[in-house]
Amino acid sequence: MAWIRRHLLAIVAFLVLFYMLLPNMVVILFSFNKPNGRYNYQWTQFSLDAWTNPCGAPGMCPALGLSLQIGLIASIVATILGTAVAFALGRYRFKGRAGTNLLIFMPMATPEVVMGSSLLTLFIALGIPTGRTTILIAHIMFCLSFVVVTVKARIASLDPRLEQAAADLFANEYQTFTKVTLPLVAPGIAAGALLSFSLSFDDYIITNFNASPASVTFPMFVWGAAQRGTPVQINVIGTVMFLASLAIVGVAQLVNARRSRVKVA
Amino acid sequence: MATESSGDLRLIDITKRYETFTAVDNLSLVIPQGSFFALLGPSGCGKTTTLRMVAGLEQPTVGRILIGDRDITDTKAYQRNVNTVFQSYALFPHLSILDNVTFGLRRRGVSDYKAKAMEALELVQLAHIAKKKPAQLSGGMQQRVALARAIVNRPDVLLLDEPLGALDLKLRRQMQIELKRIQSEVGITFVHVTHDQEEAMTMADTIAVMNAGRLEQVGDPGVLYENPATTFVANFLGQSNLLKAEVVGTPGELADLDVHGTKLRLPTPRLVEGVQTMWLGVRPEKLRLVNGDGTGVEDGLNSLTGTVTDASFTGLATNYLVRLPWGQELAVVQQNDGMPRASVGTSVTLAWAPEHSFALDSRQDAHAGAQDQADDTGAA
Amino acid sequence: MATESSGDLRLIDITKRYETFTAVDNLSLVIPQGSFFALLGPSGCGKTTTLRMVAGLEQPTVGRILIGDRDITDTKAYQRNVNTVFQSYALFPHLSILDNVTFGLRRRGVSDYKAKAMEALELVQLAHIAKKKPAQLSGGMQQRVALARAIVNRPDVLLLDEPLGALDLKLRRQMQIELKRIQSEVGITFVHVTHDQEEAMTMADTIAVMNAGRLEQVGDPGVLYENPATTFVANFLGQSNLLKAEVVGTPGELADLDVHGTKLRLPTPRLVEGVQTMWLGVRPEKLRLVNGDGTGVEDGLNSLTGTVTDASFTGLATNYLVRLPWGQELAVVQQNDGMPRASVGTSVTLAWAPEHSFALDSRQDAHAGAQDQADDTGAA
Amino acid sequence: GSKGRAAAGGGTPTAKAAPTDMSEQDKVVNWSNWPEYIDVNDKNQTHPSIDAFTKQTGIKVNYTEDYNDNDEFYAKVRPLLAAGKDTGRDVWVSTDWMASRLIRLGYAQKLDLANIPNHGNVEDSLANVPWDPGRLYTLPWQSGFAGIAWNPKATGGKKVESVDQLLTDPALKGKVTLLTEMRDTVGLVLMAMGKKLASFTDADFDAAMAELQKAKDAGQIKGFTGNDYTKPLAAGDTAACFAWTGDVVQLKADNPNLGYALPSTGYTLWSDNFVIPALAQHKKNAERLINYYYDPKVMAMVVDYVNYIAPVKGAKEFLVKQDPSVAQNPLIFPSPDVLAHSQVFKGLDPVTETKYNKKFQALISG
Amino acid sequence: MAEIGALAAASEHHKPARRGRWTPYLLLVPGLLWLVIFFVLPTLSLASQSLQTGSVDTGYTMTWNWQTYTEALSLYWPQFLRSLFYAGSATVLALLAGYPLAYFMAQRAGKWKNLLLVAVIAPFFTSFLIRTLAWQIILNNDGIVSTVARKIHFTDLLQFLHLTQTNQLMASPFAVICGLTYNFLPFMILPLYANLERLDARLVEAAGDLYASPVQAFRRVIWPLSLPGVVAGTLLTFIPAAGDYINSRLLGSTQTVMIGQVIDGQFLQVLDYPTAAALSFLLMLTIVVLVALYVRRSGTEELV
Ligand SMILES: Nc1ncnc2c1ncn2[C@@H]1O[C@H](COP(=O)(O)OP(=O)(O)OP(=O)(O)O)[C@@H](O)[C@H]1O
Ligand SMILES: Nc1ncnc2c1ncn2[C@@H]1O[C@H](COP(=O)(O)OP(=O)(O)OP(=O)(O)O)[C@@H](O)[C@H]1O
Ligand SMILES: NCCCCNCCCN
Ligand SMILES: [Mg+2]
Ligand SMILES: [Mg+2]
Repeated sequence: MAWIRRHLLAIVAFLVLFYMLLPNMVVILFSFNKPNGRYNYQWTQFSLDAWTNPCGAPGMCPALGLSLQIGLIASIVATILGTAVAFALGRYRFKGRAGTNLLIFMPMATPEVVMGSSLLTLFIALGIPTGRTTILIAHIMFCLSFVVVTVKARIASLDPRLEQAAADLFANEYQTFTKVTLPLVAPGIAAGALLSFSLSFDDYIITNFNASPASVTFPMFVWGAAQRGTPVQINVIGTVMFLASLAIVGVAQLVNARRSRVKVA
Repeated sequence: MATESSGDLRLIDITKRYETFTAVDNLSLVIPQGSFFALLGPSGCGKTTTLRMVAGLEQPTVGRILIGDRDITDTKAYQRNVNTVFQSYALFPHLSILDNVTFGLRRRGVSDYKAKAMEALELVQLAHIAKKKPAQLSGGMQQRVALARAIVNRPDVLLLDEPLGALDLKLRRQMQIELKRIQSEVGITFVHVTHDQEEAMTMADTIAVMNAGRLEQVGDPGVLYENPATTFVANFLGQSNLLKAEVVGTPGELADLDVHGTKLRLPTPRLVEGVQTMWLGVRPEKLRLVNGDGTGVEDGLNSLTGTVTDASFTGLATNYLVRLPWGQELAVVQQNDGMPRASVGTSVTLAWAPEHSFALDSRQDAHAGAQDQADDTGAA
Repeated sequence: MATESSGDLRLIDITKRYETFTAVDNLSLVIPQGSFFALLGPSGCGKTTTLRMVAGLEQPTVGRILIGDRDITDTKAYQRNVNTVFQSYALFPHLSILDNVTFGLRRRGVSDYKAKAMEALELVQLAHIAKKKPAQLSGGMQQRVALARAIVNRPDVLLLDEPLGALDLKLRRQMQIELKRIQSEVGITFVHVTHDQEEAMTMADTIAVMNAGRLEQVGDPGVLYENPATTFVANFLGQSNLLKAEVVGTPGELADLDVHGTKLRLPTPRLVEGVQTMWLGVRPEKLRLVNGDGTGVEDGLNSLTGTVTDASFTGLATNYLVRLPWGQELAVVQQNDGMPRASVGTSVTLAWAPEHSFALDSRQDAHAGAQDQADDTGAA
Repeated sequence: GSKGRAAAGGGTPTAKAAPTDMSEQDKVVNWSNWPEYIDVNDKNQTHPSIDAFTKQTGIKVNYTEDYNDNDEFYAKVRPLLAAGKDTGRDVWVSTDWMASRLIRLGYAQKLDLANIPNHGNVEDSLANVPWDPGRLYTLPWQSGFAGIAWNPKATGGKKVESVDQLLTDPALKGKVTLLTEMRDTVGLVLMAMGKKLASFTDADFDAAMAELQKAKDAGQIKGFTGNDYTKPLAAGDTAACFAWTGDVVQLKADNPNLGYALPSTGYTLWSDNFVIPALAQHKKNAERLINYYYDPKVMAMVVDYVNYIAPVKGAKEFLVKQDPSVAQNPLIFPSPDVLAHSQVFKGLDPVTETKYNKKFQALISG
Repeated sequence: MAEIGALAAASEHHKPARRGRWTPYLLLVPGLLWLVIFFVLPTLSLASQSLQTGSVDTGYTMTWNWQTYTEALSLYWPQFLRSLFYAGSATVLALLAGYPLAYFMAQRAGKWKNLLLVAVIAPFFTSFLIRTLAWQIILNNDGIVSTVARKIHFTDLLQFLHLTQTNQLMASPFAVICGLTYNFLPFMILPLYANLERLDARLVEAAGDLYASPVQAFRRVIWPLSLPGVVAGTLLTFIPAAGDYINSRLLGSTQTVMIGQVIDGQFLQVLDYPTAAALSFLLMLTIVVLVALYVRRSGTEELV
């Protein structure tokens, strides 16, 4: 009992963590299922079928490809645009700062249905057909704010004296930017890009408003599949994504940890 | 490209105004090539601003800055042959120590940058950690890297803005010796900003004391210490006891002064011209504690009698406070060289040679410079 | 609830082990009620750990802690009548100064907490800024708030962990006086940890010097300084010149020692028992610089002859290095009391009274405690 | 003002054909259909009839089961149709009333009957519908009934055979789903109230809606679904529901305990129809596909699997030959008696349709 | 990815320098233009749409038809309130669950810290739809969870609280809130973590030193200091949760329909654009007002 009281915080923390990871466990488990019929909701039998034939579910791999493609383009564009805005906000004093900040904040304070539907309203009004392009436009739009906030925070934590030191050491404005500022802000930019990718890759609500039947993203495929019976392959993809992100985030953390460990030393 | 021409650093009538505030006020200075120059003054007096103008990180509102005959006032920071060692070191955290040190050389296209950098690192005895990142080093080591990073460029002038401020006492003393050694080895002009008067006095050839954006006094450390020109310098550089004195006559080499009824003397040339009432200044270590009855006082010495109100042992010395009959307390320092100490409450006589005192215009504030630094009633 | 019982603070055979590392090693100490006690030692020697065990923030692995007769070893931090002034101040940034100071009182349900807090703020002369937030204050002011916040609880013991470490020199000296004044006013037991030996010596009634988790010496500042028990204390507390000496005879009150062929003397009781070869120690300020030919040396004094290799003016005093014939350099400090100074290169005689030197076992490392603090070749 | 205007705005209900039909260059046809609406080889999840078509004609069929619900599908393709853009589909399968709307708005292309020689095989009863006289735009794919299905695991072994029971039995509370298909859901309730689907009034409609609202407010109804009712039904998360006949028969293959009932009060009869949308890129291939399925032998193969009613003459004969047991299946071979108890929802003019839709949508999406 | 926490730390420490008069605008233009065209304009378009009358097939005209708003509200206010209630509950639950975990990671985890952080962030990258579908399996009527919940009378408790109407977990308010909590938990944890990591542990010790028991230390020191993280986390959870309909669609019933679902249906099924637009606009307005009030009350304006 005393042991429990002493470790109460750890126990609660691990319960919460369990809660967070439980669905992933289920996804992994059911990627090895051999369902009885078209619905993969009950454990029937162990099988590697889905793993050996991951693209066996018709339409899934193209959807996955489209999502990856959109995620990539959207995060690159959003990162470029957002980083520029973040630099303007973090590095310059200019008229309209407050307005800019508000404009950046608003998309984050707007529910996805509203953003998705309003964009659709615009596209309808302008007679722009929905599809890959409209999805991209939407994704870049909602990723932008997250990039700005992430990069801006990094810029704000940047010691201005480092740039002065560069100037003092004969670096002109351009060299100062490329040799000192950019490398130092890079982790923030990378974080913004990663965040964008995950937001884009995962988005269903906004995408569904602005997609066309010809542009089915992975989440849309999952949604559709959920209506008519999810193929086991979806769990395979879910598992791969989970493991890949574990690896990526893990490596990133390791690098970070090494850096900060050094700092502590 | 910075030119290789060198010479004295000259600030001519420099003023720097920020919106409403004048940080540096009509400052003129000549800093001889190759000298170790210290800039001293209370917080906010404009030391950093002055350095930043020399570095080119700030533009003077008025005035010119020259190195030798070359006017660099309008030259950009990266075009000046001037380098800075920042108080915070400002090492690039993403670059290795070696890359930090080669940074300036590579910007200027020096070809054998690596060899030069290693040489500089050897000078600061850090060649063995060239591959590490700044975060892996201790404060003292980072300090030395910052120094190497600046020195490797052989600038005309090296600016040091409280480079030792963040180090602890012992490390600080050690780095002072190091800095001094390096300066004499490389022969570059050092302009050193510090809060620590002892540091300034032990290291510098010349000290400039600044106050509120203006220059108070410039000169050899000994001269500044023994003969301060203002009450500010007297109080800021070490401690001074200032006694209100009235000139009563100048019979010869020594002038007669009346201090609360006691006759004291001062070499006549030291009197402040055209002023009758003045501050008679004497440093705590110049006062000798003698028996209360004044019997031990040699002829020709000034003396005053009072009561010891505080004695505190600091190891090397003992600090006393002695209250004079009119209530003023004088600070007295006596080296613990084995002479008997006075204890609190006993009556003592303080004696000193007339030539160990100085005079200042009594219209100046007797406390200027004393509170200044300790004044922390405003926000940090 | 903390009880109001009070008394001496006693640490009995305290050991604190972290996994593999022993931070405090079998330490026993008695700190008399109402005393100002200083804990001194190099970085990492276990000072903070000791304090934290007293505060209840850390549990000793072995040993008991008592205040008066009350064993508080197993009492929780918030139940001990002990308060701490942290080096970082650890003021609550979200609370006003007043709320910071009332914090402890309110936790204990004291009813007139506001009046008491204002009283404490007046004690540290900050009553006028009670409504401000910590971030609006300078370092010195924050320091005083931290002090008020602790003192207002009238703890049995007040622990101060380098409370002045972050302040600059002048402010530090001023705060030292303030602290001392407050301690004598409130009469609480102060346990003060510091890196600054001068601070410890001026402030404390008793000093304990720690090294690597163990106690080196405890005693009156003057005794520790004049008669260190180990080379560590000799070097750590101020500076010492240690000369290798051989006892050649103990004719009477004074023993005869041979130091590199020169005969020097030392009061016989000071000899280390049972040891033939020892370190003869003498403090830099005890050495008197006399003419090179030794003519001015009074009878009965020890004397050595050497050459001045360095002289540095610090205002108050001048520090010299004098090289002896066998290559050893002695540090000499001479107060700038107006006596003529020796210049570098001249030959001088150093003289001191035999009773101003001490002896230590020569099997101890002559450099113990000297490098210790300045060593920064490892990462900080 | 918004420019979101239908092509029909101009009043010319003729769907645009693609500028050039890509059928010859591009041997594909893109077909959107409802789930569980085609034959499946359970071993490898392929569609034998489609594979045979490809083998025969060299035309690849991109078969997508993304038609879950008429309204939802319409909402998906409407912006494209309205904007005069290709929908990416060459043919899909819409229920009668939706097919009627598509023709009315000029979103459906006229069939080139020359490409569909099997056109004449359409069942006589379906050859002339009011909204497409002579079947110039559409041809039926399958017909079927909407009735009630249940999973005994979730009902506690209970059968659910009437609409009343479905809407009120406390044992089913919170475990009932109804269809988002207004004509089926409201139709079943209207019939249970004794109304005729060909002649009910607005007041009857409102009464049926009130009935549904009551059940919903009581927490009886878990949800309104398109064709996606099947998974929870099979899983037992849904105890009982309105369902389309063939679906349940297919589900029974995996889960024989599932129950199915055509309520004695009546049930809806409907057809889903091939529609070739405006601007379809492979119209000719689509017509070849339709023609292919109008071969009675092929249709028999499909019907044998999906268990709906074949609209193609002669299919039954083949089926009986192939698999005599299905001849007994009243769902595939509804007896006249079974047919007599089925009803067809009356045609609605656009204004009434909008009015009913709005009320029904408020019910299901609120 | 803990940079999400940057939201909490986005206050500006360094006053930006003033350089180049045109550079900032050049940097801003592309990004802001994007937002103006694809966020502001659509929002205005939405506002305009909400006041038009007509139908998809006949086109719309602007008639300043405010009635759409009153009609939409009178029809759908329950879904509105429900959304706010579910989102609010999920936010509170996420805070209750996320705080201990974030605190543990930030202050107690030691060398496990990074591993835990990875575990928290990784699911974030796994399609949330897939994970939400997994909840269907977990809460499934015959599942272990449901069986246990019935056995320990947890379902009865839920029924008493009106969080389910039957003895099952699925298709209930409970399932929806549980899913919302789950889905937005990382958005709560990361800002909290970022904040708590910077919490000076010495302040907690100081509180203990000043006689605060652990509970008091939490209430008087840790909690107030973590408020910026709490505010950032609750906003990042509440805002998207209020507009979400995935969870209510996949885990709920007709009794749990949220406003996002209504908007989605009105847009994509009913094709009643004015009503849909009016509802969207109302939702946005509600959230902006709530956020503004909340941020003001919690005194962390500098957050945005
Ligand atoms: N950018 C600025 N805008 C307005 N005032 C400024 C600016 N920079 C400096 N100042 C003011 O100029 C004065 C001089 O500042 P400076 O940094 O030169 O002082 P300093 O002598 O270096 O002080 P310290 O010893 O504390 O470093 C200060 O009062 C400061 O507030
Ligand atoms: N939690 C811990 N785990 C392991 N070792 C520790 C821990 N806390 C302290 N130590 C070690 O114990 C030794 C004593 O630490 P302590 O903080 O008491 O030193 P200190 O005398 O206060 O030093 P300083 O003057 O630098 O503050 C150090 O070597 C330190 O590394
Ligand atoms: N699985 C195929 C179901 C087809 C249902 N068609 C809808 C008809 C609506 N009345
Ligand atoms: Mg400065
Ligand atoms: Mg310590």
